[in-house]
Amino acid sequence: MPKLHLRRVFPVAVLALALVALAACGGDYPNSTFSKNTELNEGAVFLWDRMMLLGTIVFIVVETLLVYTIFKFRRREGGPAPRQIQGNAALEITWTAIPALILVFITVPTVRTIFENQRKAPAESLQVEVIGHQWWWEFRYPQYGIVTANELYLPVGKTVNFSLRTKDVLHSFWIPQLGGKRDLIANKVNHIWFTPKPEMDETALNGACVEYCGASHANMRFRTFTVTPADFEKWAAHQKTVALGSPAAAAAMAAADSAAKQPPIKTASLIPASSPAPHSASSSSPEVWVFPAEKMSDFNWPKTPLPATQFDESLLAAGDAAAGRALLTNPANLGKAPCLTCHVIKGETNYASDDNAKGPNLTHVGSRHTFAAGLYRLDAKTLALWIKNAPAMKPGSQMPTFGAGEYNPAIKAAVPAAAGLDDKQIADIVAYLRSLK
Amino acid sequence: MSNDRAHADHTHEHPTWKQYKWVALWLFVITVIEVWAYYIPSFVASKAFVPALLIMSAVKFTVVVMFYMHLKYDHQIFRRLFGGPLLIAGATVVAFLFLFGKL
Amino acid sequence: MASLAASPTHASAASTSEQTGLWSWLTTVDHKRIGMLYLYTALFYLLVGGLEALVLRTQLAKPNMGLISAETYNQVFTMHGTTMIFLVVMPLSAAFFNYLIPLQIGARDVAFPRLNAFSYWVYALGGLFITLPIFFGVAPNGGWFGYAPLSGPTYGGGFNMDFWVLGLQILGISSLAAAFNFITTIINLRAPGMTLMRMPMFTWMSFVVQFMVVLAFPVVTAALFFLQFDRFFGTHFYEVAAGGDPLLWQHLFWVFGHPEVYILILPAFGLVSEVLPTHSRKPLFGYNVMAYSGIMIGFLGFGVWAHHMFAVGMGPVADSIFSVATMLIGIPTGVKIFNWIATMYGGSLRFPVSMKFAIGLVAMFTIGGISGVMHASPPSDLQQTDTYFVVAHFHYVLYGGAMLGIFAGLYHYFPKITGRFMSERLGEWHFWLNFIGLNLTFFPMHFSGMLGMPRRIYTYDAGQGWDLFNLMSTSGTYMLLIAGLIFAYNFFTSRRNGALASNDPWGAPTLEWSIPSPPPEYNFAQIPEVTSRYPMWDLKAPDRMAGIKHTHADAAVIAEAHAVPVHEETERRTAQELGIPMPFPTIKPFMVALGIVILFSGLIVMHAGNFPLAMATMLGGAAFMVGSLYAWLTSPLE
Amino acid sequence: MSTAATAGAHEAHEHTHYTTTGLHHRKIAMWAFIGSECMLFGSLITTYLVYKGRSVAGPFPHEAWTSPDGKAFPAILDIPVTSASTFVLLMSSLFMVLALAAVENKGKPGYEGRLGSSKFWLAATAAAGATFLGFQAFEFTSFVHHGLTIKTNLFGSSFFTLTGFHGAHVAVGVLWLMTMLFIDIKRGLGPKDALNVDIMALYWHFVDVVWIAIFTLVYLIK
Ligand code: HEA
Ligand code: HEA
Ligand code: HEC
Ligand code: CUA
Ligand SMILES: [Cu+2]
Repeated sequence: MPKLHLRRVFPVAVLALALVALAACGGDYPNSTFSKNTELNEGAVFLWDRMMLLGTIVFIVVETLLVYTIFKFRRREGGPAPRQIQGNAALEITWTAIPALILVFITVPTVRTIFENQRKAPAESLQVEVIGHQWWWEFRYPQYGIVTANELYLPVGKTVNFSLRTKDVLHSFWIPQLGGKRDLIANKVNHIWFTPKPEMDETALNGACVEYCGASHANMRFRTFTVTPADFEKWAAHQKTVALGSPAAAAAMAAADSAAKQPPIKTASLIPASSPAPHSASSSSPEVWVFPAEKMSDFNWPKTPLPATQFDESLLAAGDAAAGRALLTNPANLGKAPCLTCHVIKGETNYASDDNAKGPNLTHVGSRHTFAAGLYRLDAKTLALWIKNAPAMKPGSQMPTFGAGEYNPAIKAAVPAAAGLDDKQIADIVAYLRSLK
Repeated sequence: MSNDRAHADHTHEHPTWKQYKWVALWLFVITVIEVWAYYIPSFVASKAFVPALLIMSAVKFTVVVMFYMHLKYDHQIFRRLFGGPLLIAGATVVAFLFLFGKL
Repeated sequence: MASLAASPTHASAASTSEQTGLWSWLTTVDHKRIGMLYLYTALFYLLVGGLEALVLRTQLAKPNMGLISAETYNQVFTMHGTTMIFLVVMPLSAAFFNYLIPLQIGARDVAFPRLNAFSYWVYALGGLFITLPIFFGVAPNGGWFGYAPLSGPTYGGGFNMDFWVLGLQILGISSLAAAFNFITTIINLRAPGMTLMRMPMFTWMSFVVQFMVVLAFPVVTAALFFLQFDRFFGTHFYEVAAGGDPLLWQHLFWVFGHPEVYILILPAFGLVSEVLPTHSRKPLFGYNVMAYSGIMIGFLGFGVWAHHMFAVGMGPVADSIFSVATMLIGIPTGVKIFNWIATMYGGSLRFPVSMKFAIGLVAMFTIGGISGVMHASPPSDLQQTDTYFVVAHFHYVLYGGAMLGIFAGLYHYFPKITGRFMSERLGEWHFWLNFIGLNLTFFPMHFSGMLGMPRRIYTYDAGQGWDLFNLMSTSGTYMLLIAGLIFAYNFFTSRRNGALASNDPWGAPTLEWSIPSPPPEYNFAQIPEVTSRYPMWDLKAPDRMAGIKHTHADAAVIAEAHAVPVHEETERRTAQELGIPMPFPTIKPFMVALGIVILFSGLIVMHAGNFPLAMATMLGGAAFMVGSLYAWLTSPLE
Repeated sequence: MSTAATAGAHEAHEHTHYTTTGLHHRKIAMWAFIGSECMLFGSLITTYLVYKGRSVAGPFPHEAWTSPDGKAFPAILDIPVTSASTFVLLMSSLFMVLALAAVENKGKPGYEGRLGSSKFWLAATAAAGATFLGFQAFEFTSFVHHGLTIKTNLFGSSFFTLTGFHGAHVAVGVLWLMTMLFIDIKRGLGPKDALNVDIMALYWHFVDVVWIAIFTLVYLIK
């Protein structure tokens, strides 16, 4: 066996580390924490840079001393016996004092930044409520009366004040590109605020849950779209109405004026909607505006492999939205398609309210790009597979299996063929959901 | 704590019978005052109530530890074994009360 | 009192205590054999924990891998953390406490030999209790810090976390009992002349650690009791619906959890402080400061726990206080680092494998320490917490610190323990593969973390910029496995076939090297008289010790020792021949431990819904425990 | 955990062996154990205090409460009764020191008769401890009758756990005292047993001291 020498290995190790560092600078890192996209993260990056500098100096000093000592004082046979030094007060005081001094340069800006970040958010901020669920995100805009899920729209140049809470266990809300995270804690409302820089318009970002929350913690992701204020208003104006554009929803549209009369969605809002919504709900249907798909980058599109679940795809093209709507909304079908006991679709007869719905609000599900907490691309086939057997696509998912004969891994039982939905019915439901723009 | 064999524990003096009884009397009297204070609504409402009670129980605590547990007379090692943890425990309790908004 | 030189020495590597066989191991109260039990058990769990890491890393090698399910992954990472901390590093440290502390302070055994056996058996049985469920797919799955309410009955139903809650309670009993034992041992069984400021640095660091155990474990015990009551008796400590506060768990856990990390590292620091001076032929630089900095680290360690909770929104004042307090720990730790380097500086360095590992600790721990300080700045930590950057930090301090230090200690003390050397050649391989492997595994995690990869995820999507780093980490892990296997081979073959070692193969300065390798069961035929921090150098290298002040009394003892010619005894005497009373072997500590574990198992049965059987198990376990305890307490020690 | 402390008994015949400080192993271990118990009770008391006033439903310690369905619950804590039991426990500490003095000074002048009898004082201490436990049993049952169990609310959970842990410590102490009394009756305790009694006394006083804190923090401060 070759005798390895420090002399030979050390440079190799250093080289390897340097290579890693190089690799880190070269690639495409869509979730980098080093961006300066918000004032919040500017503070963090400033501290990081300073600590990185000081840390590197400390590292180099220590390792250089170490390596120098190792080489300089290797034992030579017959060499003189080393001087027996017990210690040296001056030296020891020095290497106590210097680190203490270094720390002053870290603690002072740290404390300053802490107090800066945790000031009260400006009063005119956009309020967003983030509610964590096992394992998806609910987003509410109390100033607009919007309840949505898994896709977050933020206007650039405007401070967003998030208030965070959870329906069950702890989660943590994080968009790496925009700044540090904040935990969602039961029996507590947390806050974090920041302002996306204007140059962030038309940007799509990934976010994630970063507090371990059970089986599908890894699958609790979300998308954030930072858009111009004008686009944001367009989006919001549309989102707060009932869904548009689908022939089947036409009936619901007829009730559009009654929607205006309807009291705004009852949400146990944490933030009083003090400032009136910029656009009051109108019966005239605003145009549909969603973040343009072509502006999304490759990393925004989920690549989660699809499950082995079979689906007769030819049915999808022929999906009948009206029939799908009937399945969902006709109380007679509640046994087979109890969707509205867990989901809310504004404008339809709901059995659940926004505050006790177990699943995401589906009012505008057709206008989303991804679903199931950013795990899948929202297209007809994937949606069909989901309705057929959600737990097979997302471990532990609280959405039950509906496909006739499908095996539900969560409860280790198959759905009786008669009780489940067949592929045709699912295709109809998909058509309806997709029409909910 | 160099060579601590010099003061082995049989050399120390003990508290006496008389002290024991005085201590008991003190404990009794302070307890009576504590309970009495509890029944004076105006005192309970005053700012002094909580500190007064805390001080009284701290005195009782100390008296028992010093005399009944003869820490006052015993080897200093015991004082450290007890005092250190007590300090850290006390600090931790205070820190918790602060963190949970009770202070 | 006799001088060191007069104590019998012995060159053969034959095992000291002649009794072998299972029964002798079950009943032993000899601190050295108990140390060996700890060592073997913990090395076994190192393999288990390492294989768990291997599973984790293989699943993460590439995006969207399907090697194991989410649920399995969650169980494996929870068990990996729990195993490595409670069943590997703490017990490996305990192995050294047991084996070395009495030898280093010149004692024949620990203060309470049977309590010592008890500690081991509680650990061994508790380890099984918490590990076996993985074979039934019901291993703990709430993460190693079991955050409520996910660990509570509402969201953590099933048996998984039951095993965790109860298992940690059991292991806590073991650690606490051992801590009381070692505190007493170190205070009360030091040989004449060994003042606290003459104790070997390993004993010093162990002393600090015992106090940390004594203070930290009761807190997690209380926290676990609450959780246990919630799970089994319907209380509401962490139940959200009743107003319970999940942050209470977090605070209580970390009041324990942070000191715990120093409980893991300080023994390794102690070992390194033995190895470096020996192979530098120089005394430890700044002994006093090294001791005080250890105390300082231990003390400060109790005031920084909330740095694990910067994301929970404690408010700016608390954030600032905990941030500054945390950073302060960097100062005493830095002192240690620099003093180690100064110990080597100007020395005459030799590089056996133990020395390489010791230097490895100095080099690698520094990296982990610096990333620790980066965590300590909340605005920056909010970008790091719960990402792989944290995983990188704590593996640098745990693997690059604690494990490397322990390996240094193993190579260093192997000749003392077995009378034989480990192969240096294989050791070199072990070291270099470890050194490269650990950097390859954990360095890229800094990048994946800062580039947005959360921890505790069983899978991640492609295209997030993490693929390369994960692949590197995974390949590094395989390198570590190979290193580990080489080590295991070396360890087992050297025990029987290694080159023979003398009493003092390294020319080390402390008492344990004055007695035969392996030591006789009574350790010291005569309790030695300690003349300075480096009693062995006083005798063997008087010129080296010339500059060191000795009291007149000490000088006289040394002079007397030099007057007596050193005689090697060929025949090893037994304790009986020497008239040294030895404690009787006894099975009772094992039985008490067994009773405790049975008692706890009853609660699992209760959760299974069989109340009568549960009561029977618990009462049976309790009766067995109390009966054995009574028998123990009424039978004489020796 | 008390096993850890008691396991020391008979562990070493220290007097025949060399010790560094001349102190007894077991006494050192006992003080270390007591130090550790400070952290345990510190955590339990803290939890009680943190959850004070956080219960979402009554009954409450110091205020009366009417449940949503109209049932009235009085304030739970009964200060007079607890004051009495506190007094009993305090006095038990006096008995304990007298028992220790009696053992240490067996046969010396001034220690004749009942007041110098270790049996008498050990029995008195055990009896006082048992009385305290009796009070606690009474207290617990009456709370349950008033609608407060360990499952009722945060107050119930933290209160019963804290005082229950303390009660368990008292119970262990009473058993220990009775064992010692049993030995005293069987063979008589003398100065050579002083260490064993001393260690037990340390434990007992510590349990008393914890109650001093609990009584003020839990019962008296509103
Ligand atoms: C052996 C174990 C060990 C050790 C010794 C340490 C040491 C330190 N740790 Fe670490 N830590 C862990 C184990 C350990 N840690 C674990 C397991 C976790 C994660 C738990 C979990 O979430 O699962 C963790 C997490 C953790 C966090 C929380 C991160 C998060 O979750 O967001 C923080 C935050 O402050 C932190 C800080 C520190 C600091 C400041 C030190 C300091 O003690 C380091 C001091 C050392 C040095 C600084 C280097 C040497 C000094 C010099 C050369 C002098 C000059 C230096 C300067 C001036 C900077 N650690
Ligand atoms: C001392 C503690 C310790 C040690 C040594 C290690 C060692 C390793 N850990 Fe550890 N790890 C933790 C403590 C530790 N870990 C903790 C506390 C967590 C957090 C858990 C949580 O989040 O709850 C964690 C989490 C954790 C994660 C994150 C999981 C996640 O968040 O999803 C990962 C991922 O890569 C990982 C990898 C590794 C690897 C590759 C090693 C390697 O270094 C392992 C190498 C070792 C071997 C391959 C075994 C070699 C075999 C031998 C030496 C045989 C000897 C045997 C005989 C002589 C019989 N660990
Ligand atoms: C028991 C409650 C429940 C019922 C009934 C239910 N769902 Fe769900 N649904 C959920 C939950 C919970 C989720 C979130 C799952 C996740 O992402 O982990 C969900 C998610 C979804 C999503 C994805 C939404 C998004 O934006 O991520 C769609 C679409 C959906 N459900 C459709 C349906 C349809 C159609 C039906 C009826 C056939 C139905 N659900 C019935 C609970 C339910
Ligand atoms: Cu939600 Cu992790
Ligand atoms: Cu920490």
